[in-house]
Amino acid sequence: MSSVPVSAYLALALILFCIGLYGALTKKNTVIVLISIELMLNAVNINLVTFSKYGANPSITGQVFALFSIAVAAAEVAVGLAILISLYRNRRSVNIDEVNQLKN
Amino acid sequence: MEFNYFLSLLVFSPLLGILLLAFMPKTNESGIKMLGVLATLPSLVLALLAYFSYRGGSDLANFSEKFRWIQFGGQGAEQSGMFTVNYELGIDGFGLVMVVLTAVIATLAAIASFHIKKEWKGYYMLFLLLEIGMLGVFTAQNLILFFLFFEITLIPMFFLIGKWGYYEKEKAAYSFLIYNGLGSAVLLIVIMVLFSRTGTSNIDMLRVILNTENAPMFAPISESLKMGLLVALLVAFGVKLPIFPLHSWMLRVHVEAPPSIVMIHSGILLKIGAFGLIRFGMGIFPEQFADLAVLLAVLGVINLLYGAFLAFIQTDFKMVLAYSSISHMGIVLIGLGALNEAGIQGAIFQVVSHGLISALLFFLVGVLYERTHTTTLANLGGMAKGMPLASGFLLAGAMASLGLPGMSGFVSEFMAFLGLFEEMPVLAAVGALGIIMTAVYLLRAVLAITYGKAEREFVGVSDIRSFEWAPVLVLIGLIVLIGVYPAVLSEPLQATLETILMGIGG
Amino acid sequence: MENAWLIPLFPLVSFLFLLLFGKRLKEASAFVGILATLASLVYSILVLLERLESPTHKAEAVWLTIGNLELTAGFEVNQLNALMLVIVSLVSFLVHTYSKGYMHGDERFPVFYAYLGLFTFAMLGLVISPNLLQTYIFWELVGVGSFLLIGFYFYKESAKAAAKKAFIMTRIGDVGLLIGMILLFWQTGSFEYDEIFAAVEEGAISGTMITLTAILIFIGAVGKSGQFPLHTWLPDAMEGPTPVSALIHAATMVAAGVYLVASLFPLFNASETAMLTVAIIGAFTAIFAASIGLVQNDIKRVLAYSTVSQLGYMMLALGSAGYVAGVFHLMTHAFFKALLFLAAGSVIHAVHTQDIEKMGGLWKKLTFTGPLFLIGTLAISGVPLFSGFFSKDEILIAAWAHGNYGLFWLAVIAAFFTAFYMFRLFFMVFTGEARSEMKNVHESPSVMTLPMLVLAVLAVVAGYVNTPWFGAFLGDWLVEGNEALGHGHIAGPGWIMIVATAVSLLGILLAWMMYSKNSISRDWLSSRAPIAYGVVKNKYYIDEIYNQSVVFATKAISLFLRFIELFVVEGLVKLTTATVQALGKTGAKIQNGQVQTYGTIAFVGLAVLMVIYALTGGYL
Amino acid sequence: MDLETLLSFDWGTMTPEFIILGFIAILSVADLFMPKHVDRKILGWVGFAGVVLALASLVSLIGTDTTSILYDTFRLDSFAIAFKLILLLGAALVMLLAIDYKHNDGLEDNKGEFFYLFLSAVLGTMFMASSGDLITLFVGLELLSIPSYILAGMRKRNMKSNESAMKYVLNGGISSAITLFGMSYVFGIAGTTNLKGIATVFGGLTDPQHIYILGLAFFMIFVGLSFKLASAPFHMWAPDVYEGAPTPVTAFLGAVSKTAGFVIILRILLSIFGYVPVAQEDGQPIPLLFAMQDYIAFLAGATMIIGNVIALRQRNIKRLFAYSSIAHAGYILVALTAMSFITFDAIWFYLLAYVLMNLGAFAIIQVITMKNGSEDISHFAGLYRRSPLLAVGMGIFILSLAGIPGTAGFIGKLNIFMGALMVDQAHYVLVSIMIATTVVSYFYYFGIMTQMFFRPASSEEKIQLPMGTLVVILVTAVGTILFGIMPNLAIDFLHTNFNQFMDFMR
Repeated sequence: MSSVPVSAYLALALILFCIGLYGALTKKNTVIVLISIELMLNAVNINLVTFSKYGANPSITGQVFALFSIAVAAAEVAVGLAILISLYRNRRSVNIDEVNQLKN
Repeated sequence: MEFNYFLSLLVFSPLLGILLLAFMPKTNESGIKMLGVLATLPSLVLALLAYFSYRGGSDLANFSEKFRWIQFGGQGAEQSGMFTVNYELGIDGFGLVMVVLTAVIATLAAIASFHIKKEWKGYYMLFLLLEIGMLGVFTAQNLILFFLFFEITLIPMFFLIGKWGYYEKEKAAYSFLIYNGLGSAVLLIVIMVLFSRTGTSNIDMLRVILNTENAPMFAPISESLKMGLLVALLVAFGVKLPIFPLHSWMLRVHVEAPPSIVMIHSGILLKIGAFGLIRFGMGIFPEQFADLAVLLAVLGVINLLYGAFLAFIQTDFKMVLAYSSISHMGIVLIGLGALNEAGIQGAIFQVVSHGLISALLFFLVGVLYERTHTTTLANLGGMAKGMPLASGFLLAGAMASLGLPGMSGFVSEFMAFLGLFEEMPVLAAVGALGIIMTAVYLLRAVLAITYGKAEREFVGVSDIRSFEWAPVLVLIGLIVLIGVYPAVLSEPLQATLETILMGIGG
Repeated sequence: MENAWLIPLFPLVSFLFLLLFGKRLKEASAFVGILATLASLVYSILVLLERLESPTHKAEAVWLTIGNLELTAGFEVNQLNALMLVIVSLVSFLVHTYSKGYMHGDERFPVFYAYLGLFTFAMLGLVISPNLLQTYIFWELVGVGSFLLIGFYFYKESAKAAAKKAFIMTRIGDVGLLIGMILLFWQTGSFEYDEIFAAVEEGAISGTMITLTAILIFIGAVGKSGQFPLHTWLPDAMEGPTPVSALIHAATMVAAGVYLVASLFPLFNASETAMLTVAIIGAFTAIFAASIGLVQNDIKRVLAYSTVSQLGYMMLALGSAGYVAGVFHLMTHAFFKALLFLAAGSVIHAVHTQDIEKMGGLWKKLTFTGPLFLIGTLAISGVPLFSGFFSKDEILIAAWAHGNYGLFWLAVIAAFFTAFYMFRLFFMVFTGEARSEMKNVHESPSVMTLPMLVLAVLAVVAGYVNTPWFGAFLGDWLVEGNEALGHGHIAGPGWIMIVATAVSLLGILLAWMMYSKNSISRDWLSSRAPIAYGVVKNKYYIDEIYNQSVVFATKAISLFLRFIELFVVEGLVKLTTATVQALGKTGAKIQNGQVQTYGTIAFVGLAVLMVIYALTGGYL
Repeated sequence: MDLETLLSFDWGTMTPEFIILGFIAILSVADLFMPKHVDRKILGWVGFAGVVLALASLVSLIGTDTTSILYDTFRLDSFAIAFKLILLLGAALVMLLAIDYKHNDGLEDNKGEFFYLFLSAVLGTMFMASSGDLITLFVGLELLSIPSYILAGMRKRNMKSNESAMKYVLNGGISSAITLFGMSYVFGIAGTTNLKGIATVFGGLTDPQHIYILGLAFFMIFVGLSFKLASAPFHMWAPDVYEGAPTPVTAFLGAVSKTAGFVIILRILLSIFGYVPVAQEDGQPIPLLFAMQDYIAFLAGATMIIGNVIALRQRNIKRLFAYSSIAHAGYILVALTAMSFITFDAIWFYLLAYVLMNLGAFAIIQVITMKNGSEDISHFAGLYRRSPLLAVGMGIFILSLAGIPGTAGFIGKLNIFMGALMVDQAHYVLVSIMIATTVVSYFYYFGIMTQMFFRPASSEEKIQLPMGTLVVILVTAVGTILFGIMPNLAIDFLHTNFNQFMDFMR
């Protein structure tokens, strides 16, 4: 089990984070954007869990932190979806790039 | 005798007027105007009181007052006496003179404001606020307090110009605001650097600290930094004075603002620049100032000639006067650049004298505009027929302004050049051209208005009347008084002069 | 003599009084002025008499403290001052009287008297000043007085222009004076005449400095005394009422330049160059102005140019170390020129024109003015036994004795010209037939003629106070106790007097032949040398030249500066505001409403920071 | 953990939070069971009472010595109290605004929710202020964010409102992800989430690798949190969200939420990165935070410039204030950059002043926009005619925002300048930028002045104020002037009660 080096986990997390970020910044469909944000948060969780096991000085708090962040992420996405729905009600579209009424 | 709260009373007495005005019905024109003028009187009385008690031998130190105001940085700092900002007022001879000048001109301008046509209530409230600011500037004993009052003059001016001015008033108000905003921004930097590195903002203490070897400071101030600060000061007050090329805002103000406000502006506000340069520039950075002397003198000559030549081709009388202000402020710089007794005293004299003269001239402009509704030279002419008295006074004002002996203008001009000729004769000789040009453009303008064929529609106009007498007579009187008996001005200044020169080591 | 300072105050009082109450007094204000000047006159005479035996009196008080410099003000009564006091107050008094008639009916009558008062005050103040600073102060004040009076008819464009010109031209000179005296101050540490002279004595000042200051001060004198090249204002100044021309532009103010040089004589005398300059300018002006005078047709302008030329004489005298001669001529000239102007005034008063081409044959009509005018003409022409003869003679001798032979001959020719044009004037006005019909020509009232009479008497006798025959009483008195001023009487070869007499008579003769007997046609010369004639007729185009050079240059500079104002000063402001605006615009563009852009920007920001961090290997 | 331990904690320290929590519960239940037709305003007043109560209890807690409970996850130190005061003050004011806020498109039928969502957001800010552990910090942060998202979208049927909520939530998600990612690295190296624990671990940190990573973590956290400050580079959401959100929410975001952002950033930066030793050339290690100064300075400068410059082009008053709030975040970052010994005072005082002037301004904006149904700046035209009180009030707030002396805003800037200039390598450039941009801000601030005072009113009808708003305006106006003229009231209070936040880490 310990054959997998720490760096691998971190690299995975980083990649995941970047994918999420990329998605969040490029995808037109708001749902996908929200999911991409989820990806970013999960990348964080991976980091936390990794560190809590293989960190410089491991401790359980990392996993606690991960739990918290999962919960919070859930709430956040829930709210996001709710807002998306009310938006959808008004403009019959979930494309984020069409949401540009507010600008200079 | 003791003068507790004397200066505070002097500075803030217009506040009473503001409060009373607040409860005045908007429509009661005459009442508002009366009150407006009355509100300026207490400071005038107190100022004169101070002046005469000083001439009567009482010590100006008695006037100073001091309370703990702001303590930055907590008890620790307080115990070490750092970062305390006191509310401290006080005056030296120079300050006293300026305060008297301010009080006088303020009252006269308040009278001149009878010409204002609308919304007297707001006008006079702002006007009085402005007066508080000006009086405070000349009495503040520490930089931060000074800056506070300095800015207080800014806001009322913005409104007074922008609301009661002429056609392009808003533009004028803005350029006033922005230029002076920049100027005071630079000033603020200087003040804050001084304050936060030395730990004090008291002018006298700063003078001591900055000019004694390894005096206790919070953080060191290098020589080069001092020079930088002085240059910054020069810029900051250069905007106010104004020094070429920082002057264009002031032209607009002169043209667009109501004459009564220009009386104040050209009479006192511009002088704050000179006051600051002398008080802080010379006072706090004497050595560096000495290094800049030549630059100042050159700038002065440039101002003098630049203003004079441009005034020569203006088609609007206000513009002529505006440029003439620039030109005359050049003489202040010349005096400062000379950096000797004669020069500095000349500069101070010029500050006062130009204050009076331009106040007079702009009041007359107001009178003229009342009747003719124009200040364009081409449209005017032969006014001496319709209004001989006004024309006479206008001519007198012009004469005073071009430095006719027997009037204040000459004394200051003479001393400034006397000073400069000792230090840099050649430059002074060049500057002397300005004296000729002054005569040229002023006569051109004034004669174009008063002499020549009388325009038909101006023959019937009424001459100086009723309240208009007060400002004219008082100002002419003072101008002549200073011109004939300069001691009234020079005596109070000697003490200040000595301290300044001691700092310079001249 | 201790209260000599009162003398200027009488006119000042009248000035102020008339300013306040003139409107109510109407023409009665004349009496105020006359009384005031009379008081000054009486007092001045007393002072003069007192001065004849007692020494110079000087009193001063601190006027202005500058640190530890102290500038004083006060008064001094030395020979020159005392003499000038009398001359000024006398002429002023006479002119005041004369004006009562001349200005009768003018709506601004009181103002006129007020101005006269102001001027008289300034002039009297000028002549008792003990130091250069005070001199300068009154020097400027007389300028203002003259300015006001020239522009008295303010509604006339010409008067306006003339007034402006007079003020500015003299001011140009004044600046020279100012610079000169300030330089002198820093050399000697004082404005006091005596201290300056003392410093000059012990050679505390370098020679070049003396020359420089002297010449600068002389520039001032040039301006005031209408010497070349600053003379052009004086003829124009004739726009003022004629009594003014008599008082200011003949007798007193224009003589102030001479007075200044005289009272600084020791300074000038210490520098050869300065003296030579003065002499040359003087001589040149004398001949130059005289030549213009030959062809003018305006009665007052002729007199004006003759004034210029006579002042040139005085300068020549001073420049040739002829202190006495200069002052002497100053005095006599004051009398006969004032007389001539007043007489001219009475002529104009009678015929309501100044153009001599339109006059003629007035001798019979103006039975009183005519002879007086003739006396004046004889005096100025230097006909023997008249005052002008003696003083002019002194000058010529001085010039010769000082070795300025060239200048001497110039002066001689100028004398000839003078005689010629003066008599040309006389003949054209008084003899022959009227060249235009003139209604109700009448002799002036006695209030005008009496002052002329007084002056006429003086024009005759004033010369005898200082003659080669009966002793140079004036001269000796003037220089006594001050050898720096030279000798009371300079002995010169006898033939000079003969030459002088000859040329003046010759001039008269020629004038008589051309303008009275008409044995020589008038355009004898002008037809032969039309160009030269045109040049002279147009006053050598000096005014035009000034317009093309100085005035034009000033305008050009101004325009150039305006260009800078608009494009450099304003331009920079506009540039800055524009940049800020542009920044805002671009910034606003990025704000395109796309939420993902915002995220991207944030991420880019983060990335940039991290990249810098990585590149700099960590911590800046 | 068993009951004893649970009871052993000194819950009293959490009283304010409990009060808020309790009121949230009450409101939600009440809102649930209240019949539809009853006006929900009453709930608002209840909520307001709650906030006031919390404030009172907080005040009563002043002076209690530092306590931290729940294993150091929740600490009540002077820092927490000081900033909670500002937060609750702001919350109370916003509450009043919210009560008077009337708007259709969907807000009216769930106004009740508004209040308790709002309170829970406030609760979040309070936890941020006094959390001693990364987890609580994060949870507090989200407890603030999530209700804010909803609040922004409160006007369900208004597209703009939806849009702003959407943008807010997306940017918020990204930002918290970035923050968390950074935190995860911090945890990874520290092995604990407790701030004190982290500090001790980092204190002994030697491995440059770790330090390097912490540097990266620093950037992530800082940029992530700059979302809450609305400072560069995470500022761009602000204008859109501010415009779309209901005005009280905008006020909340602009004032309270921003304050909370600074609170958390101070906590994290100081207690974590303030302890990471960075080796210098001279071998003398300095905290990572100081090593990062130039980066923060860079961001601060960028923020100020962006905010002020883009604001010049705004016609919509709420957008305008969005940009101005960005600029102000930049100013405060300057204080953060300086890290002088008065940084805390500076930030605290500036935030106090900022909350006052900003909320006051928003109160007036709310009145005007509600009256006209549009947010164009031109609706301020002739306000002076229609309601002098509003005009003068707005004038005061604008002057304060522009940093004119005599107002709290000026003293705040003064503090910041001092901090930036007193340190050994003074940040001259940064200060210059700050002052220059301040002058730029005059353009748009005084543009509003021009509208209010110079321009003619479109309609002469008077504006009457609802009670709550009136109170807000009066309180904020008085506060702004009072702390401008007698800042010592605040500063001395700070120093006497909180003693320089000595117990920040203890």
